[in-house]
Amino acid sequence: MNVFLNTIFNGIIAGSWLAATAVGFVVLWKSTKVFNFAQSYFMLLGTYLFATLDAKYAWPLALIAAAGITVIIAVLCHWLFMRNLVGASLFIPVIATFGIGTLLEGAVGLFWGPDDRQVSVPLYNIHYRVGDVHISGAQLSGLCITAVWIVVVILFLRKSKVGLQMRATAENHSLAGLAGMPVRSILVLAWAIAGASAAIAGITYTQQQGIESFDLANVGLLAFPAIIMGGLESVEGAVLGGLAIGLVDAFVITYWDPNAQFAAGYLVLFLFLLLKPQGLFGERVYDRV
Amino acid sequence: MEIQITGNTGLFRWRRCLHGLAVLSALLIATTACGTSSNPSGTNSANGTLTGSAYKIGVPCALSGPDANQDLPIVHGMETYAYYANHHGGINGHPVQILTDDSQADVATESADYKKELSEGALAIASCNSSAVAANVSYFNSNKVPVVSTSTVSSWYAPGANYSYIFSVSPSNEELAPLMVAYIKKALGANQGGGKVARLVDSIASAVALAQSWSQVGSGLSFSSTQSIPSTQTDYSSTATSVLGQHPIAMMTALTPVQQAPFDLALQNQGGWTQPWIGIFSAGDTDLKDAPSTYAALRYWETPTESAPSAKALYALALKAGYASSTDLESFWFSAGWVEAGAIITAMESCKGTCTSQGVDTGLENLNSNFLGITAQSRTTPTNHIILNSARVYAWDSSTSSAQPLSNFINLDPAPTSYTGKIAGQAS
Amino acid sequence: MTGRTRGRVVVRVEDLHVSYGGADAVAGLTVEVSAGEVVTIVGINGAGKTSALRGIVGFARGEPGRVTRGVVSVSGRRIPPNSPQASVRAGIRMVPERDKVFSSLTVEENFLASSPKREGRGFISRGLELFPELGRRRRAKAGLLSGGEKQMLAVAIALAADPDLLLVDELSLGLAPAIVTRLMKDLRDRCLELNLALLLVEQNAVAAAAISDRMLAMQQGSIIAEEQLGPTKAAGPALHRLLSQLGGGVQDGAQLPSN
Amino acid sequence: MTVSRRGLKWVLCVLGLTAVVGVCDLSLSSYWLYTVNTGLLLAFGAIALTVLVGRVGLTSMAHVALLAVGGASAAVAAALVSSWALPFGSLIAAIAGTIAGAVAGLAALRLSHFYLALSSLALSYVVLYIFQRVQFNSSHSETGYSASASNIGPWAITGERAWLILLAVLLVIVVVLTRNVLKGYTGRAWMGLRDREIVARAQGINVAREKIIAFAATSAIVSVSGTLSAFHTGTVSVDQYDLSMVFQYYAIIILGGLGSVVGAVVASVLFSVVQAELGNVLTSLPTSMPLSNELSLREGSVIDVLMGLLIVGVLLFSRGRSRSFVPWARTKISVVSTQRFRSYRNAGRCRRGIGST
Repeated sequence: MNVFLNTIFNGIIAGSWLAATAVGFVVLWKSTKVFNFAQSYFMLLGTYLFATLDAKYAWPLALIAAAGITVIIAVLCHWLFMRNLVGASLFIPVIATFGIGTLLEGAVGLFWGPDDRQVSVPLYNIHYRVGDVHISGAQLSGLCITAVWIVVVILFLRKSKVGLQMRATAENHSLAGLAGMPVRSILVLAWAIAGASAAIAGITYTQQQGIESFDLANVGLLAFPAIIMGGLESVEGAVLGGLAIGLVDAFVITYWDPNAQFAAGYLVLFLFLLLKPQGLFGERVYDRV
Repeated sequence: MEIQITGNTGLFRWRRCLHGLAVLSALLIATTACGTSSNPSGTNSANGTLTGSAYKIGVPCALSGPDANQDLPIVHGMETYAYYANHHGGINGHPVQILTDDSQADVATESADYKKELSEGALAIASCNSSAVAANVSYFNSNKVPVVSTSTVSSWYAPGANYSYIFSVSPSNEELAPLMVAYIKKALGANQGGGKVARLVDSIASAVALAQSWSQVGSGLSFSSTQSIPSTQTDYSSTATSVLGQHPIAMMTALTPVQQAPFDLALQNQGGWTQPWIGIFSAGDTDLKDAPSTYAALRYWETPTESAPSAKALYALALKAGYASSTDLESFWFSAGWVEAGAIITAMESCKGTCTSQGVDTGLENLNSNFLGITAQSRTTPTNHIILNSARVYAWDSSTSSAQPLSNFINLDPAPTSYTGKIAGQAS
Repeated sequence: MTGRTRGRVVVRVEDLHVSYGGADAVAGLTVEVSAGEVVTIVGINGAGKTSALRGIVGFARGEPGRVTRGVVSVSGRRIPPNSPQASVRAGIRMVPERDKVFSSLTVEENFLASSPKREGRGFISRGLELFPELGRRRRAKAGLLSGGEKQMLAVAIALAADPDLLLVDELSLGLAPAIVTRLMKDLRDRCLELNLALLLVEQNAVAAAAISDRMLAMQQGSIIAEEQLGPTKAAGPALHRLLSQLGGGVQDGAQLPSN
Repeated sequence: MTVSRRGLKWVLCVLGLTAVVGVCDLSLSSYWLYTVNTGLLLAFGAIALTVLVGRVGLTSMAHVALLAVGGASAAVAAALVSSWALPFGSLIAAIAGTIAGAVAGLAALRLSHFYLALSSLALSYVVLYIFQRVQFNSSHSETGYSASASNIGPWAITGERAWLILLAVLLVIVVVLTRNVLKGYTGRAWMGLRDREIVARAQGINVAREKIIAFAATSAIVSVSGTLSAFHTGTVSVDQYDLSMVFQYYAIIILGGLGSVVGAVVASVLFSVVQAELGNVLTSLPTSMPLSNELSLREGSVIDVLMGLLIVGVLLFSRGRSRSFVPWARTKISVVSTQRFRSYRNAGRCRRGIGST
């Protein structure tokens, strides 16, 4: 087997779910200016929901249902908490997301307990061998699901009128209101997309692990390097950032030290913050002075 | 200006509420000062035959959070033991009572829990966290508290001046390593040619230490570099890739289920694993397929209002745990708890206030006569590989005045043929 | 377009109060604007002109200001306070003072985003025929437009929505005088043509006077004087009277016609 | 003036509490003293964070790393000079913490808000990884390094009572020093930074210098508290340093009131006491109550839930005062930096040196 090629493939797989969660994060950031530290806890929530539903129903059904419930809870968080913090100084909402994250972690721990749950692995018996690269059914399905979701989100933002209004609202809430855009429902929509992305990312990740555990909350923190690398403002950037960090991850694990993967990922983040804070695809500022 | 700055949020805008909080905390202090001890889950001394005062065992382990999947089974084992003992006349008529506290795998919290449980009348402590025990050695010594730990710190076996109150129920790394090496050689059988033995461990300190203490495999074999897998690892395929890339002819792992399952999966995805493979598991580990049912049973039982059927179910489990066979998957992670509980009970019994290692070790011998089936266990991975779980109990041998393994507590020798395929009666 | 009859009162604002948490920025504004009429509010900085316009539209949640009292009714129907969406639905559009376009969107996208439900291309073409020169820049990012073009775009969007009442805040701000007069004239023509009510807020009283039917002087949040501006001849003295009410505070006093 | 009087009142309140608990009331178990001590140890970090976030308007998630640094220096000190372990360890910690803080401060010159938080998070990951590498390749990998020799020359700090007195004294020193600094020029400069960096710059405040000072000082405090708690628990092991500790500190400073030093102290002790007592309350819940079993078992999760609700709740509660887009409403704002909601893009542009409008 060819270690190098396999590592690249593994990196892409890891990158796919990182990208998915990063996309949700960026959409939320752009339209609400909330830097959501709770994103990985939404992943956790979605995954536990999935594990529960997965025991009863077919996994695609469980996936959709789990994502749906996560969306509802994300929207609730917006409705109960974040909505009322709009306009507070920038870091207040961030601290609030700390709170939401802790709340979610606690709630999951309380209702589901600490046991690790086994989830059904899709296409368990299928693996392909493309040249020297091994591809499992789970990886394939994960790749497809995340890819489809990302494409859907991007197309929605690019083509649909609501997506356009979302971008407009992201730039200027007051003007959007004056132009008669449904600003409130747009914010809700942003949270919904964020929640769904988190759930989908978490679930596809878990399906490739075959087991779901509490540490997912920490795992999700790898999305931040991806987001910063992509430049926080650009969905496409988030996707590329996710893939890049996934590759870094895979190579660190294969060739260096599995314990260093977080240190490595965040080292990348740190370098970007210092050298290129606007990231690879940071927003260009269209303003004539 | 400054008034406003300090004045607008939190406590200072809460001056009314603060009084409330103060009252609340005062109330809380009062409640404990009055000595209302927590009503621990899993004490059912409702049995009329039990006279004497309850033997209380403090069990500060992680009941919630990421580490709980390691510690819970120990707690369950202890509680099962208490249940079992209390339904068999207790310890000389004394009911056994387990005081659980959620240490959240945090040393400071667990240290506080020790003190709390002792203030609640605990006679002994069963710990899940070797760092916490290490941090409190002097405290245990000064208070003469017998402490039983699942840790693998070898220096704790031979009762020395420092560790006279600390007893471990699992084998030390140094003793385990040669056994495993011997086991691998045996498993490899004829083809003992040159080659690498892959070595994977959980990134928790004790597992890493375990790996470090593994000596040379010998006879042309050598270890590949140790890979310690953090439980938060995002990508197990890469680990599998790098392991398979080294083309090892055998593998030794000390992983948790959270790491084991995805690793197995990843191995399978990349062509699978057919060579000998030894896995050492912490007490917490269990076959994932069985976990839900077992936990369900225990959960029922933990509810203080215990309904007849669930009690029956648990009694059955307890019996099963008492007479575990070496291929019984559920039994092992009861047994770890049972060993601890048994060790502690007998320790307390022979201690009676002035606890000495001598007393506890004779206690362990009693334990030996009381218990069967505390032994190395095997489980099958999702890819049908036999993983050997290993656990041993040491006892004080007064003749050689040294720590000796209790002979019938070790079983490291299933037939090499059982490395591939399934065990009989093993659902896969 | 719609059956707006010339001279019928379109919007009636009664006793409007706007507050930013402290003292009222607008304390009891009462004004009527009828179809085809152009009314201008002048006043020194911080007099509350902008707040008055924003108050008429209302503030969204999370925005600093609040309408604390008063009623705004469009052709009889009173609209709920503090809900820009409702105001827009009721036919009020506003061109704010700055940040009047979405810089990161193209001209077309600006139109599209601000278009009402079930309206898209038609909206764009309608807007572009109001200011044909925007057509050339339709693919350009709005942030890269000149100040005049931005203003045109904003006005075009507002007009294309065919509102009953159009509020324009500081049309002249930061624009070359030539462009200002031209924009003003265009705006005036469009209003007469579409027969809609126009409420301006201006620093440049002279330029505004050229197109306004009525002019209100605002100070410390309330209207202190009002003048009908007839044909240009009478306009001069009237304007003078009005501005003198405001005291020397208006720099435009210097530019008063000397006749 | 009134503030300082109120502050003194609080200091006395805390002192009185500790005095009562520690000295007079001998009936209290060492468990209680331990709980209070844990709270006091939390207080150091909380003070540092509340000053940094509430007064300087900077953010940090580096507490874990700094505590680890403190722990490491405790281990080193215990190994080298057991007789003077405590002061020596604290000294090393202070120096190391100052350096680390200065580095973080350099990042703060370029970054703000969550960018800053993320950079400090990165710092934490790197430090913890190095720590892990060192420990796991040492002979101490299993139980961590021992830090039991908590000696100050002839005196050995043993027993919770001794610790209580030591911590109370140190804490009062830190509180008084911090309050004086905050009242002095530096404090005003920091608040200037927090409220409007541009203006502060215009007023001739050396922004870079002040930021670095703020980071260095607070980091030093945190590291020293790391040393103290290492000696208090008696061992130093990398797996004790969990990144989620940061959230705990944020919960505390939110409860105490952002920017309020004494509030942080009170909140820390309260936090520790409640956390310790929660178990008993939960286990004594009526079993008829839904979830009572889970509640009584999963104390940690319950604490998380409460912490989360606390953070969000207090923020919403104090929201009325902290809402503002507009400059002239700024004076009303009580919490952290008062950057306008939409003006982030401008801030971003400044940061990127593209030049602001």
